[in-house]
Amino acid sequence: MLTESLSGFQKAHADLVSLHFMPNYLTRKQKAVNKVAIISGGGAGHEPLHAGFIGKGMLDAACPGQVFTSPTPDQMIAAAEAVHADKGVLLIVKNYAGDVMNFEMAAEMLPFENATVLTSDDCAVINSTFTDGRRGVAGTVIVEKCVGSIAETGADLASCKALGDKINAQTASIGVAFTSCTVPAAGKPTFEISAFDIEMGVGIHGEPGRKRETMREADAIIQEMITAILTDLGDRTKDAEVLLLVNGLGATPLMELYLIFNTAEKCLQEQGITVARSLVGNYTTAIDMAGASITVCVLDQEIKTHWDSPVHTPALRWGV
Amino acid sequence: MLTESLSGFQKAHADLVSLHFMPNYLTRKQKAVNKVAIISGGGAGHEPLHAGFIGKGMLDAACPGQVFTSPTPDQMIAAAEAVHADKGVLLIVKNYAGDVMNFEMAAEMLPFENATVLTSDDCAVINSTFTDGRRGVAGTVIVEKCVGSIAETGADLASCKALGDKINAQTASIGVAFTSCTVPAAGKPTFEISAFDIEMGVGIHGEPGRKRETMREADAIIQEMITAILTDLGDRTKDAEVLLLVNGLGATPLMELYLIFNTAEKCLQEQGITVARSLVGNYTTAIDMAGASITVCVLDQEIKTHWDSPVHTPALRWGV
Amino acid sequence: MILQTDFILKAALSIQAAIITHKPDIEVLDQAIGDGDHFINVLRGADAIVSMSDELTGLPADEALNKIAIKLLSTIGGAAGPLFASFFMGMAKNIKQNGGHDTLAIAVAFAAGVQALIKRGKGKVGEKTMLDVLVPVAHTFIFSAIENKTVTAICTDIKTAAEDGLASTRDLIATKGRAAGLGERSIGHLDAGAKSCQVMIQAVCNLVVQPLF
Amino acid sequence: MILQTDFILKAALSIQAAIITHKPDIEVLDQAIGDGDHFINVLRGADAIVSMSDELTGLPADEALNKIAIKLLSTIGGAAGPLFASFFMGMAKNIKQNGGHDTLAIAVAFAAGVQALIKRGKGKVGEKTMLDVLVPVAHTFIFSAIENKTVTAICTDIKTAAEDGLASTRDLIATKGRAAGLGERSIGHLDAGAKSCQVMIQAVCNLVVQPLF
Ligand SMILES: Nc1ncnc2c1ncn2[C@@H]1O[C@H](COP(=O)(O)OP(=O)(O)O)[C@@H](O)[C@H]1O
Ligand SMILES: Nc1ncnc2c1ncn2[C@@H]1O[C@H](COP(=O)(O)OP(=O)(O)O)[C@@H](O)[C@H]1O
Ligand SMILES: [Mg+2]
Ligand SMILES: [Mg+2]
Ligand SMILES: [Mg+2]
Ligand SMILES: [Mg+2]
Repeated sequence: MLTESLSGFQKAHADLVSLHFMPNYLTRKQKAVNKVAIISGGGAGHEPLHAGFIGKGMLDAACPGQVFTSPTPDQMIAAAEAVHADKGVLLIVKNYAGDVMNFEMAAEMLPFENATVLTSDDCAVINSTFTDGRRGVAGTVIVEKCVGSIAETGADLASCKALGDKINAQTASIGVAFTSCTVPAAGKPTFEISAFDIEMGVGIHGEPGRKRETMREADAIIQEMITAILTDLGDRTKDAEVLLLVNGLGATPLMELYLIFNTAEKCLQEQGITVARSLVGNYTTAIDMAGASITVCVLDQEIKTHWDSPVHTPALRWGV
Repeated sequence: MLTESLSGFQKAHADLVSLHFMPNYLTRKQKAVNKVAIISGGGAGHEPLHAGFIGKGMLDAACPGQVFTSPTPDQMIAAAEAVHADKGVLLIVKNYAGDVMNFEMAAEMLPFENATVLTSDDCAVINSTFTDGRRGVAGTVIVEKCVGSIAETGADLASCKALGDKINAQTASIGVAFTSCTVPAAGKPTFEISAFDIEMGVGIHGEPGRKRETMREADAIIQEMITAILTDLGDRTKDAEVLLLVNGLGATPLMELYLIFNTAEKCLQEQGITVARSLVGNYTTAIDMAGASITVCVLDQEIKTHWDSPVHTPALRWGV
Repeated sequence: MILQTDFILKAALSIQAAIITHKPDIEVLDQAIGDGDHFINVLRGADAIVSMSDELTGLPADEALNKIAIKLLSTIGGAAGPLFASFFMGMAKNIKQNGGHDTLAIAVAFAAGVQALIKRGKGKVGEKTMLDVLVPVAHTFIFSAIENKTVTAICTDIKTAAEDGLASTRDLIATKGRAAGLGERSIGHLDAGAKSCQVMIQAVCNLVVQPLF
Repeated sequence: MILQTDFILKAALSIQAAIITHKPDIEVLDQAIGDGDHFINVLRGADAIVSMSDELTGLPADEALNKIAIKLLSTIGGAAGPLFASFFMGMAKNIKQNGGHDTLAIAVAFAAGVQALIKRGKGKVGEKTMLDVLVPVAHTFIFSAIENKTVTAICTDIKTAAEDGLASTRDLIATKGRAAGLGERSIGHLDAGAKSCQVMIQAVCNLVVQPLF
């Protein structure tokens, strides 16, 4: 099933991407030269993340794993061999034990200069020294877009990594689920949830979040999410301009995402925060989960420039 | 809820669209001049259709109705007044009794030269003189894209209508549902369906289709859908180049849409048909229904030119 | 009996209440062979008329009916909107001509409304739509009025005609409206629009016979 | 007792069968506090080793273990992939040095595998992971071997240690892996990786005591 889905993806975007099997990885159709190669990857089930972001101005390659399962090091190595262009390889990795370990092993084995940006924008789980740290969720799209942009200018590996790390540090996300997702191989929903409950702080693998709550007014839920995000971002948001990303987790109607956007924007405005850039849609999904995540990224001129620059990928395209 | 969702949509795309209330309609931010004004509309619940297609190269205005309910004539009239530019108004209407009657009454009252393209690409329901005819579904997106493109060239009203009618005549779609959609006001699924059944030929309002079937291999289902489409299109598809659109109905993972695309492309190729253009994603949804539709549009040079031309809307963007 | 705006407003309240009472019956039918919005559409219409009360009070009946038509046209949407709006427009036009000063005149105006609705929807009896209720009701209304029956008897006749018309939709194959796509699968279900019309007609008849206010 | 590739292949078959038998137990745990893929990941690994049978037959044990490690690394993915791969690499390296020619040597090689796994995952006992089974099993294996117990007694000790280690995960708060995000909500559930390790260890012990083939 994964194989066929990848084939369909490649065929539908044959002008943009090439697909390689065994090990599985996807690259830009036209190999880029004279730039840091940007590679990401992760379990399947989050589409369009990551393969949907391959193309000019964003990724050079992506490594898809099994559903909800990190890809394996041989995939990253093969992808890096295919796309590296003598300026080093930057790996963008969502912070999950599995992804981190597999990319780490790949990095250890890579015969090229390389660096890693770990994304950890999910503020649902209060950070603590006892854990692996926060999870990487939809904020990863912003990191991939902007790092992809700076790489396109010929920036060196350190600058690419620095921008990625900076964006990750000033980006926070939180998700909420109304239904579970169903891992195809398991065939039954990952968690049970009544129609009257929500899972606040759900992860993009359907991992339970910070708490199970009774369904309330949408506005109250969104306000709670924005509060969590702003608490997390702290002083950075004072009088700030931000990018507001409302991301569908799979089964949420676009109508509802816009409704969430509307309320979230209002909540931010009430705090004196200006939504200067926005993105609404399904960009980091959890198979067929009904729910959404809200991501706020604090902007500065550098991030704005790289967000606005042309991008031409299957799932994100502008300026070209 | 509709109001807030529309506000959120407008705010998220403030660079592209303006929103007007009472009556509700949306227009391009920058009024276009010297072209036929292209207006569409329909019930909410099919997002991004139609408001997501407002912008350069596509629609001038869209009129959103209540969920699954046609908009009302006052909306079309106000929208037409806002966007007409002395070259007439073309209404693109999906063929449903409600939409047809409301747009018809608007057309009767419009003080401008106007014409209507009725889309009726759904081949699930065998056409017969006893019915209102076929329904308009995802093929509408192709009509809106290409008619929007020709209008941008300064073509007159008759030419715009002619292209729309031509595309509609050589486009066929069919949908399949695995779960029902839930109209928010009703709060419960429109139809009951077991996990082992599919609804073949479902409409985008969750109307039952041609038959309820037991779930089979995905490949067999897709083959049946392609056969229905090709039977409907008849001789036109011989050695043809086509646009293949795989459209999600709301809750279908992108992964699955690409899987469907892969199989559908194979089925077409086996019939000597070349997929020269493709589109995969959620473009004409049915709220939160799990399912997908397949649309095949037979291409010629004119349609290809207008499909490829630059478009800049919230939901479809390329070349700009 | 004379048709007066005061009565129209009372009828709107009765209709609104009846629609709410019959929500489960109506909703489930449009879900079964339509798209599930018919109940909400009709209720939105009834609410709109009720909310016009101040604006309509004191107007001649034909003007009130016309204002209602225009309001419904911009409020209901869907198939029901233009159909009901056309009904009230047709009825208003006829009342304006004939005055609506006796039961037969009212019956004829009702029939004129149904005729306008038929014209808008290009429909006919037997297609499993609201026409399967409205057309026999219009006939019965006129026949019973011609026979000079009492208002109570006329209302009884009308209610029976509406119920029979509604029942007739069960075994029909839909050939108009959204259910037409289903072909034979539409058999066995009542039509949602027919049901809402029957409910509304019954409510108005009950009001005539046994005024609540 | 000497570790031979022939035994490794038989163990792989036993593990594969046991994993399938315990599918319901394992799957439900990763669904409860993880993401539901652990069963499928472990089974994919077991299948991969079984399918290497021809390729491995006749190789020295350390080479076989190394090939298995590399295969698992590119087959399993997720957290389990690098962890199990590291285990087999560590074990292979140790066997290469000490030969694996007696029970204590095998126990030490097992411990070396666990050590490599710990290094890769930066984990420790008490974090509600597979380490809560693997570490006590490694200790028990070595202690029982030092005491010169019979193979049967060693296996009994190991199985008990694995069961106790698994049981200990129930009341722990997860601080490593995906379940760490849940904080206190992870209490009350066994860890999926601990469960799959216990199942695999039990299967291998049973094979040693009562060979099926
Ligand atoms: N052409 C028509 N003529 C008469 N009645 C019609 C026609 N088309 C639809 N109807 C009626 O309208 C009802 C559906 O109304 P509604 O659900 O409000 O609109 P929609 O079908 O657009 O969702 C049907 O049950 C049927 O009675
Ligand atoms: N750092 C770690 N050290 C040891 N074991 C770990 C670590 N992280 C995760 N695990 C184990 O891995 C198991 C989950 O594996 P799996 O479901 O295959 O991967 P993923 O968590 O990526 O979905 C957990 O139940 C836990 O036992
Ligand atoms: Mg996983
Ligand atoms: Mg409707
Ligand atoms: Mg309806
Ligand atoms: Mg897991």
